[in-house]
Amino acid sequence: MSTVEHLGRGPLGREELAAVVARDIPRGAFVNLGIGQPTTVADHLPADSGVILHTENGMLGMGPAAKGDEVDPDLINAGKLPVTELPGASYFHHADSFAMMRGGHLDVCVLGAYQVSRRGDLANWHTGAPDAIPAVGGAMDLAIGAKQVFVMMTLFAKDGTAKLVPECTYPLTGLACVSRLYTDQAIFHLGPDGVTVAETYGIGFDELAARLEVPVRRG
Amino acid sequence: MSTVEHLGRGPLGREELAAVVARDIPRGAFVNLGIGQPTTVADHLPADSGVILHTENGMLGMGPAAKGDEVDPDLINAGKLPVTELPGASYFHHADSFAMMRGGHLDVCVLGAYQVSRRGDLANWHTGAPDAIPAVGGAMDLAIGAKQVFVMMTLFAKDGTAKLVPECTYPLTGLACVSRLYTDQAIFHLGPDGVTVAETYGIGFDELAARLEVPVRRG
Amino acid sequence: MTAILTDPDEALAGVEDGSTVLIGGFGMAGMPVTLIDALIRQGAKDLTVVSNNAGNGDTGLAALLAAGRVRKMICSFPRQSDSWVFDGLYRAGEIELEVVPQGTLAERMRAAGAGIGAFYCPTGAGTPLAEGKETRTIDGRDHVLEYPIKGDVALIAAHAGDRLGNLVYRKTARNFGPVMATAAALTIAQVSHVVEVGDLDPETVVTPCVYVDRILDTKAGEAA
Amino acid sequence: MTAILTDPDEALAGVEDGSTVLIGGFGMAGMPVTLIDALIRQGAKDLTVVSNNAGNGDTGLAALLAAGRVRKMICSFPRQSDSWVFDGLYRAGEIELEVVPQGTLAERMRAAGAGIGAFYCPTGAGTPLAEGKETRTIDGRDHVLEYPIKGDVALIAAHAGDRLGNLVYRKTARNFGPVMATAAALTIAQVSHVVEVGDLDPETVVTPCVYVDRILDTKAGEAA
Repeated sequence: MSTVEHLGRGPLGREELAAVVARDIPRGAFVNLGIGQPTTVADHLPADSGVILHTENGMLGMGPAAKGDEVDPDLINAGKLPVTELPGASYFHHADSFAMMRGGHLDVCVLGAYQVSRRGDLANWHTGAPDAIPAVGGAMDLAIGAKQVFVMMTLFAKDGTAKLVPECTYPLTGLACVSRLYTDQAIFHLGPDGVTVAETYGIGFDELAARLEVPVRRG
Repeated sequence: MSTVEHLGRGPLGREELAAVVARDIPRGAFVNLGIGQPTTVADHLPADSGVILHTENGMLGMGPAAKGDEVDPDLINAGKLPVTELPGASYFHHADSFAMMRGGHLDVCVLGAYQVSRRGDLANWHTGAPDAIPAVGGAMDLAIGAKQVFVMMTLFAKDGTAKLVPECTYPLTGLACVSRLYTDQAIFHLGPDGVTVAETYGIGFDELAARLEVPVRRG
Repeated sequence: MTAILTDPDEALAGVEDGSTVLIGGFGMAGMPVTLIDALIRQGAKDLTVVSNNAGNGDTGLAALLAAGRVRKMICSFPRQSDSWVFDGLYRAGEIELEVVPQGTLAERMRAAGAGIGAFYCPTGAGTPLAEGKETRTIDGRDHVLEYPIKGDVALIAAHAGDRLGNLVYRKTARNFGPVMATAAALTIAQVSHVVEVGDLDPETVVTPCVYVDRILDTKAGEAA
Repeated sequence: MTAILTDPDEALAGVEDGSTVLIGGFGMAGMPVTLIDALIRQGAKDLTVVSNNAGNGDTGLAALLAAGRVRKMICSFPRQSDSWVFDGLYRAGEIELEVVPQGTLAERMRAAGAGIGAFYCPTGAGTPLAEGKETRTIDGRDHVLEYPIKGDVALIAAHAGDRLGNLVYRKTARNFGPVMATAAALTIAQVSHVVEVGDLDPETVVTPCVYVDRILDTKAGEAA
């Protein structure tokens, strides 16, 4: 296998990135989509994907965002936004919900990140700023719980530094937990053997590798 | 308070003993009745006692034994005998059922015993015979779980030795867990200060004390 | 035996200064707002409050915080767009904060209710939230030793409850309620629909009556 | 995704020698008799079986034991009036036995399903069943450190299941099924009533479909 270079185009837009993540979720998988950008992945799952969504506030079989009359204050997602219920759904309390996550029963969890390290460490809960009020929510539970953790983020911060780093400098959410990293410029697979580049978008492998401090291999 | 001596009568019969235990269960209490003789306590609870029975195989609000058409193979007690369901009952799985017990939510558990020690140690699961196959069931969970553990047994073994002992010689079920001991000849309250005799049946306090190796006090 | 009450103030009677109070809800779903308002009136202070968040806007838990009655918050996610009351108290050093991962928060209360003395949990291992905690490698994976969180009081909201105290919830409003009910010495539930004993299907009861000490019938309060 | 099968032998396909098999049921309530019979035909040997009892009479689990396929039993109560098959094997030294208090048995499987590495449990502290186990005094009370029991396979029985794999149980037949379903890599449920997706009320599902890999439709088998 080799890296697929999508050239003659720019980096992935936010919706395009969500579509690429959706494409890689196996049919029939049980999936938790984190708050924010990961939530948009749901909009790109094919109607017949058979994917079943978990929301850690106590539901399996979550449907799309609720609109108009569908809005029910008792039916919200982890981002506290109103959602809907699909046939075959089930509800459970928080201890059971996180048992489902922590116990490794979900196939994929998709999260955002500030930084991901070469060995798959994740930093996504705290900027480390001295005056920041720490708030973790379910981030640490999700990071270590699912069989596979996908992260989606922009590859470079606004200051141009890569967010795929040799070692995270932000406070950690979980160790060696990220298996795939989806960014606007490239898709990385992380594992014990290091980082491989599965695809690039609007940039070639060599240029990408040159811009990273983390050694990467062709996929 | 002093020991109530019921003289001019013999020791309590099995049904009488069950009635005395039933008398001492507070109104509205949540109660688990162990397999065997403790089960018969239910028959002596007043109709308006408000006592709610727990069976550790996953039910709160257990009713009397099922008869005739009431028998349902899916509705049994911990002794695997068919029982009935009362209004306000609920079902739960084994982990939740034993969480309810272990977490100290039940007011009283009534158990049988081979031996009870002066400090409330309980031996009721194993005779210690070298060829016996060990089998504990829920005995250890029940022994340490309820707010109060009542034991009912005959006070003396067939060989005449008392089953209220300085130290249990049979393998232990739980340490310092028995709060009250109901026997055919006397009712004992056990606590950090030792053993007091609340009532005697067909025997006076002094004669009883003389027949025991455990020091007892008037109640 | 469960008391069925219609007066919120009566429902909160006896909560003592220094209590640990578990407060249900995730967002507004399952939030026992009537009971929180009654707790504010009740006046207990020096409280430790355990809840997923640390209050929103100026009402409910935020109002309890603003009234200066909370010494410490134990929660997973205090910082929100509208958590200005907590934020102000925290930055002023006027409130303690213990941040606990959301699943560990639930599991620690479950342990309290289930009589588990402590448990080894993989969540948070190697992160700042594990600092100072005992850790152990089990089956090649790092775990953090976590202790139960037991409440003196739990305030929860349920959809329906019968007069024995059995409760059912509605959709994701179930969240922390069933766990907190098991973890507190005194569990008080505000219930929208109080029904007769026998009206709830025994197969569907989520919180068995043994866990519920007082029910506040919120519909009866409205009618009065 | 859950497979809905009508052939018991197909339901048991792939169980390997040396597997740990969790078998539900308490007494005959919730006992997956059709699956046990299929496991006997399937032929896997050197099994560790985790179940509350160790077989009754000459059928079901007792027949599996009699066929010499079980290396070790982990259970709370092997000795019963009609457990002669187990008794004979045990006295002949032909089977290992680990006796676990009933609630600890359930909690150890719950821990396996919930990703808990180990837990301190007061049950059995100071008794022969705690011998050789790590103990710790927490809040003045002795606790025993207990580790998860994880299954390669769980065989359970449920009342109804939908085609996604959601399960509900009936009365005290619920017992170990929901816990075992969470604790095994491969969960196989025999179900009396297979219904369409959407036929089960989401509030009443006891085992969410994520825990169920295969459903054996026992009614369909009867009709065939």
